Amino acid sequence: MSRYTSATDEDRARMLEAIGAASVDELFEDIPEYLRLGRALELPGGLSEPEVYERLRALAGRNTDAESEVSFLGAGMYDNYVPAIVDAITSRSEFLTPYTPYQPEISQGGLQAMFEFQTGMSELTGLPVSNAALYEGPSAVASAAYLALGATGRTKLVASRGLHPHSRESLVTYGAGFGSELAEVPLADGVTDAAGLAAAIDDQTAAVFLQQPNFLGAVEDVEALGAAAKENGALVVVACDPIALSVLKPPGEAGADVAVGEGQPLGNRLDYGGPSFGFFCVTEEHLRRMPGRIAGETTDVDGRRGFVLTLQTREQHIRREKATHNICTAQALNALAGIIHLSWLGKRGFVELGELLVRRTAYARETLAAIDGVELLHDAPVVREFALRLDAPVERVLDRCAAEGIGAGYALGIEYPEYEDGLLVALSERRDRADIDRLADALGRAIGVTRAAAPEPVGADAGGGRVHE
Amino acid sequence: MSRYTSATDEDRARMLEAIGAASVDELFEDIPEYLRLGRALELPGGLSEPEVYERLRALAGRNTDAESEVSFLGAGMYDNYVPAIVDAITSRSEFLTPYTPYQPEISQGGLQAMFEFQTGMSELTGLPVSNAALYEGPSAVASAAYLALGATGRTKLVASRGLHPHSRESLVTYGAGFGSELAEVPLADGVTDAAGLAAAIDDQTAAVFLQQPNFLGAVEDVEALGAAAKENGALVVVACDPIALSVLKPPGEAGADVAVGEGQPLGNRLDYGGPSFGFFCVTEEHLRRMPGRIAGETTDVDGRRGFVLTLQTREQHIRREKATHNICTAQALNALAGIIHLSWLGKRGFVELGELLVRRTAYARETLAAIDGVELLHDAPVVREFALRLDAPVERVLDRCAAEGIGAGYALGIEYPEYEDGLLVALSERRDRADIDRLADALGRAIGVTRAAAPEPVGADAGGGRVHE
Amino acid sequence: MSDTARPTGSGAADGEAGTPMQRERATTIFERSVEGRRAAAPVEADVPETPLEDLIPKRLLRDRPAELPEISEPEIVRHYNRISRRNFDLDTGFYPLGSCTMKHNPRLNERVAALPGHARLHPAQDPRRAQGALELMWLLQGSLSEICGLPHVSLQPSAGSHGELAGLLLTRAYHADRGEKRTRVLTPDTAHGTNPATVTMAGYDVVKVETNERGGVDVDDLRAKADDQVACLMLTNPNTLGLFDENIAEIAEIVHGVGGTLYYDGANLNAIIGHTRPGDMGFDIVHVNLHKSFSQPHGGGGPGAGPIAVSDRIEPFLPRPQVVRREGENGSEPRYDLDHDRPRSIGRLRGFQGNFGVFVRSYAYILSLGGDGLTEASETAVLNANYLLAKLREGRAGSYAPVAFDRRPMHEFVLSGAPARKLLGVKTLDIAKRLLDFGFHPPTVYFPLLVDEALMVEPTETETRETLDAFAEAVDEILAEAEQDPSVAQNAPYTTPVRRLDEVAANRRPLIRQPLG
Amino acid sequence: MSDTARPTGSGAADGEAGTPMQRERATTIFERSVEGRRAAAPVEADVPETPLEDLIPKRLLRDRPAELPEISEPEIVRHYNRISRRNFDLDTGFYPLGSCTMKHNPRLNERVAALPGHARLHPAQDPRRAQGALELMWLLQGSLSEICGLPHVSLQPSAGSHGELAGLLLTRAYHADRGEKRTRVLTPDTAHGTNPATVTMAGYDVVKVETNERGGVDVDDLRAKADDQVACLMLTNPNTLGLFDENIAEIAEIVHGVGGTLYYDGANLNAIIGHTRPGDMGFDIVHVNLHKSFSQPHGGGGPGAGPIAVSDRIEPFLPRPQVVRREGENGSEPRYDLDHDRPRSIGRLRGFQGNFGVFVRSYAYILSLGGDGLTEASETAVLNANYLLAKLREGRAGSYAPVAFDRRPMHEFVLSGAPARKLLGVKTLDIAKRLLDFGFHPPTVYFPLLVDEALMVEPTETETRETLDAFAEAVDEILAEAEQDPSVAQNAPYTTPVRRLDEVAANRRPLIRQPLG
Ligand SMILES: Cc1ncc(COP(=O)(O)O)c(C=O)c1O
Ligand SMILES: Cc1ncc(COP(=O)(O)O)c(C=O)c1O
Repeated sequence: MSRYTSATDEDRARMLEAIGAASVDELFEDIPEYLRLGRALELPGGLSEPEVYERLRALAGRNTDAESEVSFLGAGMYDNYVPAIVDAITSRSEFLTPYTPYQPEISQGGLQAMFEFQTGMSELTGLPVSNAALYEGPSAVASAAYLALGATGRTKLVASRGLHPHSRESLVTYGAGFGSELAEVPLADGVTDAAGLAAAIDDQTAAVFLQQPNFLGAVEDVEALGAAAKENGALVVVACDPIALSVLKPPGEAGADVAVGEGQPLGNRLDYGGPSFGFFCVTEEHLRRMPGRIAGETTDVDGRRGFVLTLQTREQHIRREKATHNICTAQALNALAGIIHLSWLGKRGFVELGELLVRRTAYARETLAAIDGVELLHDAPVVREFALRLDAPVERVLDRCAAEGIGAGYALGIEYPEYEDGLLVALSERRDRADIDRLADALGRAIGVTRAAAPEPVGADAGGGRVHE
Repeated sequence: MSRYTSATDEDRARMLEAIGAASVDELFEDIPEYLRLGRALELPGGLSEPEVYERLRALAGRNTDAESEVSFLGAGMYDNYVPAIVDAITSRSEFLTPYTPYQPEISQGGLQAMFEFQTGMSELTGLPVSNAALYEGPSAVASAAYLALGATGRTKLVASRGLHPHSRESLVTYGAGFGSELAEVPLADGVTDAAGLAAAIDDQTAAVFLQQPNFLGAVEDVEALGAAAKENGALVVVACDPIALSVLKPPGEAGADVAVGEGQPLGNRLDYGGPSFGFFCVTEEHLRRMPGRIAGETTDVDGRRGFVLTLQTREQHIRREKATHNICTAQALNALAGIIHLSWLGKRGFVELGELLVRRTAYARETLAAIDGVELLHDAPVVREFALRLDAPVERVLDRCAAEGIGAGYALGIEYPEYEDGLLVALSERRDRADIDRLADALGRAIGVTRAAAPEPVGADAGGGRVHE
Repeated sequence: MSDTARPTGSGAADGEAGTPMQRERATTIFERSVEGRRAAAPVEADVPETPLEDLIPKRLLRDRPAELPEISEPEIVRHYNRISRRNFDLDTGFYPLGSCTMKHNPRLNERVAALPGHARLHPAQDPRRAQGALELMWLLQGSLSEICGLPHVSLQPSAGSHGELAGLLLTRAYHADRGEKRTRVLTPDTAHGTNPATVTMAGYDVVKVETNERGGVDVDDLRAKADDQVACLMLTNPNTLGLFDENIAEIAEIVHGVGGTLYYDGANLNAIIGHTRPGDMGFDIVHVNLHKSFSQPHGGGGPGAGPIAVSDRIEPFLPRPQVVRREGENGSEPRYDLDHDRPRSIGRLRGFQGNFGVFVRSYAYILSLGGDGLTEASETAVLNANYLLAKLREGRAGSYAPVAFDRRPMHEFVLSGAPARKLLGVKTLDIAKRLLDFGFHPPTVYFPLLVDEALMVEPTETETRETLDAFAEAVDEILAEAEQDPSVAQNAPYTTPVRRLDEVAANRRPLIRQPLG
Repeated sequence: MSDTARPTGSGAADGEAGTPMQRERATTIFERSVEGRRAAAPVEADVPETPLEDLIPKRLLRDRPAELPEISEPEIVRHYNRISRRNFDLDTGFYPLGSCTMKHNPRLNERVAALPGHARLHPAQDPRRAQGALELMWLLQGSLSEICGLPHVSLQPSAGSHGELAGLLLTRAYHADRGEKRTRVLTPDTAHGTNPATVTMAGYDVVKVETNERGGVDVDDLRAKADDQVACLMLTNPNTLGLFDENIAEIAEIVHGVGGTLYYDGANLNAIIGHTRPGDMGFDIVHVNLHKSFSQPHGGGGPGAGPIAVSDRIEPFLPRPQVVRREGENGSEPRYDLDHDRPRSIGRLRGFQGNFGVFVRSYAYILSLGGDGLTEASETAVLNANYLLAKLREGRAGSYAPVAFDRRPMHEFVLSGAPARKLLGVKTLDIAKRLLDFGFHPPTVYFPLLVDEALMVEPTETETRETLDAFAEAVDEILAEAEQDPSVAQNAPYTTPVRRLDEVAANRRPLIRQPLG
């Protein structure tokens, strides 16, 4: 008997008899002999539960996570606090284990949650139509391109350099299939260069891609930037941090046709990058081009209120090659976590969270910028993330901070050669003033020491950081 | 509005109106003015969820737990692996949040689980009657004394010195109320001195208390030891490690009238000592003297099978001062964890676990005894715990091992002055051969160094050990 | 997968029932066992497989394995998942079980209790390596001390009744220390069953004190019974009628006057936190049910914890060990320790340090609410109770189930269903059972004993006004129904996993374990 | 707390229904909102409370807050708890949804995924400080490589369909690298909808290949359609009929012969693990649905993950970054890293490293079963499917819903309900809906498209023989019922939270969010 199965020798014998087969092997006889593996798989394992736990714990112990260091990493995913009720609810087998709700009569819980999620995301983005979530952020951006290409019949895409590098790269990757081209517009003073953007758009432009706040943390003037796109009949697509939408003007009110984004900060843990969810909202106009599942309200034969997957003729399982997207399994559980988190924060709490982040970020920005060897990379308004320039090798500084138990941020040079000296610092409500002060201390010390020291080679195991075991 | 409440200002106003009160304060007017606190409570807090989490995490981080060191601590509680399904099931609100099942029609889940638990404990102990659990081990021992005193009308209790010190102390504490006296019988070669025991028993002895395996890990010959009690009409009470009952003769088959014990190793985490559960099993004869809840099977008006709390006339809420015990809230959830764990181990798995422990313990005992400066404290047969004598100050040795990330065991001198040099080493299935070898290395080194060093004072902060933060 | 026909008309399973629970025929986990199946995989044997008989003499070993279930993991999960749906729970609906304080159980508390530094901390760990746990206990002690108005706290007792026992053993030790031996303990007739049961276990005789017409202690009766044989008076205040005894100062004087101790049963503490304190009322010993006022989930009958707070004169006798804080020298950090060296202590009531996991949850709760939050929680609890009573009174309950003592209650109140029984032939039990069909957990019934057909209602602070309204309406509807046809309630419930059960048969021929093999 | 009368006769709510679910009228969380209520307490403001407009220009700020619910925490918990009971789930009952591999979801996997070292690891953490995560990914890659028989793995795709897209983009890159541009992709008519949808998204045209009388690819048709414009053939093997295509070697030869790639849709991998491998069959690219064969819970529609395994010639084009292992020098530990320097890569398909949490669960699953366990799991999956088919055949399904292709299936099989429709007037949909009343999740219906009234049944290996028997009996009973009175099935279900829903109305006037304020 294998793990999690029930068939005993006696079961097997009785079942084979009912089947009319002499052996289990006989059931595999359609596989030609020459294709049989003919040996055992060479895999580790067959371990008991405590042993598996121990192995995985040991691996986990070799990571420096946000529980074991004071982390200011952001760059698209954030260490927001996931309320305990999110875990309690999403771990209920009733939500954890069902498939996509193909049988609505026995899937009302999941379908209603999708409907609620759609309502919540629609409120955040200021757009009337939301789906029940896509995989995650950057692929949702690429999916917005697919919609725009279809809607406009055009082939050109224009993206701000403030759009997350992963999103820009996804636009290129998917673009190979879509047959689209991507032009990039540079940043000026931290925000998208308005003139450059206007110049890049023409009547073959299907869509313009902005990010709010952009990768450097700066708040963009979506309305102003979008004007040129509107004039040229191109769609305005805005990728947003949903937490920032607690205080920022909703993209739908700033003229966006599509608002997408990485949903992780809503109720989802970091998980080294996934699973989370991508949200996707549009104007009424694009309803029937939407990718992914959409739950809709209806009634049953007895007049009872109920929910179903609706507008399924958009989808692959009905429309096949004519579908608006190929997505099937999405991220329903993660979206559920999102709407639970939003409900828990509530109307007031969500705003309070946004305001706290803006204020602490202002404090952090000011405090860090006052350090000798640190200056602001831009002074555009920010919500919860901002960029600095360091007068010392960034990676070396980060290593020193890590050795003090502080994840000081993200080295911008990894994705932006023009900001080789750049450091991106992000906050969540879990980082308080004392943490910021600790960061300031550590950063100041690290810069001082690094500037003083002769250039030292960074070895492969200058891992630093506290690692729990 | 306070945390977790719903009453808004408007709610309050409307509710007060319905009540006919002018203010909430008016509702408290029965409390005489001079008894009013008249100031705010001086308590920390009013913190948000992430802040509370952070405070508690910081406190937890200052403990050296069995996740952060390789622990060989036992002495009554054991680091057995709690299967993941135990958490998954016991955290379901349907099990986690109800009260004691006073309304059986809507408490069948909990009642059936109790019935299953009783069946499981009855199988383990070999006694036909089990209750649905008491608080924990030592207080269950004291409760056995109460039963024995009532059943025999006698006042003397005799306990082996192999009975857990906490159990012996509880017998004394409760005994002040019961009006009983306790005599103690020493150990000889690690086990209860049979002659001493026989000598201590007379016709005023209500019960004899043994532990299986005893505090030093040694397997007692319950049958032989119990004979003298039987002859004198005293009850034989055996406190057992339930895991050891996977391989040892069930106390019920060895003549015990009552089998009790600490249930923690069955499905309950260490939790610095609780909550866990105490089990309590007896012969038919004592059914109506049982303490605590008992679930029984019956049928409803439609003939459907169902479960109820039964024999309630034993209990305080019915019988008041004539009750067999005062217990009310017990440890139902912990007992549920116990029966889930037992079902998961299953008939074969439970025996395999016991056998593994016996064998690994034999290996560990042999390996450690081979170290220079270590010898066996006794050579009686053992299941999962054994006692050594060290030729070096035990506390100093433990500190050194802790500094290497090893919890080498329990210093017997804490409770047994006669074993000032004693170390009690316990295993669970989570400690494998490699861990044992690591312990052997560390112990050998620690003894060597400690013997060599001049006596050094152990300061208050020689905490050592890895602590995760 | 049942053995009877399924409903086929939509009317046959009207969906609006309040308790949509699992209604299959019960099957136990033992009955699901099939020989040869298993869930757990064995841990790898990495040491010699010596025959067991070579390590332990055969006569000390089992001849046959315990008959545990043989079943795969998925089937265990399904089994318990399914039977879990045969339970009503607080996270599904209103649970106004009087005296039980069924308030919201925050999941944050579960999260912090599960941190490995708490959950996997061995109770015999050297205190120097358990500083966080000891500090947490010390902080909780301090919080409970402030709330109770008494300077010393022991966290050891495992539940309220355990705390009561501790209290009487402390009383005995206190008197013994003064060379006195007393024989009686007074309890009012409204007392919870654990009070008299504890008295007996602690070796005292129970003497009942009468209740006066305002629902409080009959002070004259108390005075008459208070003599030098009285060791203690055990009291709940507000009492189990939900009424605050205004004479508490006088009562304390009488008991102290004869040299007795005053014990506070803290089950109703949720009514008064931040408003008044047992210590200030004159109590010597208090137990606190952390599973009531401090949000530890009830778990279907535990775990809980019943810490006690005591006055200076009781302190020397507190259970052993005590958590102590030793101030650091020369500005170093304070250290926490377990103090066993307490020569006058009554000793241990249990193993190790108590239900630590419960302490973590309750301390997290206290940190979440803070002093003001706790005070407001009590206010809202009292507001909710008074509002619910007002709402019930507006309806038929006003005449069929009036409040037992016509005073403003605190956090709970007790109705008497005597008129309903008399006028409608419907007993309190019937009302309770019919409430199940409406999706409510019923109030506590037939307690306190002195109220005829008692219904004891405690809504707690975490319920909404709408829920209270709905409950009041349900009670009204049930009584309206009973006016038309009392048999509806008399035969209720109808929609539950099982209907009324034959408890008499269960008692007469107890079947308390699965017969196997 | 409903607004209609409650059942009062025991018959009125016959308890033996299979799906004892919550049947209240649906109320959304937004409808439960009451102005001024809240759950979360604000985090303490520890920095100056500068007006927001001083930090961000007013025109970039919101004028009004998002209309999120105002509701207390206990009420949120109750809301989701109650609606959760309106879902059928795998932990409650049998879920033989064909093509979806609804096998047991071990809770161990959830436990290890939740360890802070995994759950709170930031994806932008320096690889030197994420060695455990990278090693885990590297180990999982190795395991999938061994299982698929292909040397290289990318874990990046987020689900099967994402893997498919990756596969076609890889194909495009591969051909482009060789200076070729091809326009067509072949898919059999049994293909899952994601296959053709992916083809379009990847910029190709779909060409359908016929199915032969044994349910496999019509090799002649394939040969006729395979030309130098064909970029790829996408295949599932066993296919969606649950049948293994014995001609796979020939098929591979044909496709490779015209220079196309062969893509393996791994949805049915659970049938063959340890018996045969896609790589050995000649496939170039394989996706693996970790949420099917490797026990990631489905979550009501995700998350999943769709890693791909590829041959050497495809490897240069794999998505970026790749996890690599660099052997340590002079005996030091190996180091793991993310390799971005892949000039011919198709680039990123998404952010960061993929659905890492899913990787943890699946790797834990692989470690639990090991090679032998996985092989046996596939055997048992196939055994269970064959047994269930045999059982169904013994009953009325044998005549009313015979198997579509009369061959021994692998892990799943497809029945055709055409005779039932013709002879009884009962459609596959009706049978499916009626199964709900028996407490079973129905099989997949109306897929694959080429089978008339298809019922696609996949029991998986984690079900017991008794469950399979009960399901076969239920189908038989439903057909027996239909012989008597087809309207019973035609109007089913009856016992579910809602009955058949008006999907047409939902499509015609889409109400897809709560109208607010
Ligand atoms: C008034 C009163 N006193 C004492 C107790 C006993 O408390 P515990 O159940 O914690 O032992 C209860 C519990 O129901 C109670 O309501
Ligand atoms: C045969 C087949 N192919 C592809 C897919 C798509 O996989 P996913 O849902 O992971 O995108 C499925 C899933 O239902 C499937 O059954």
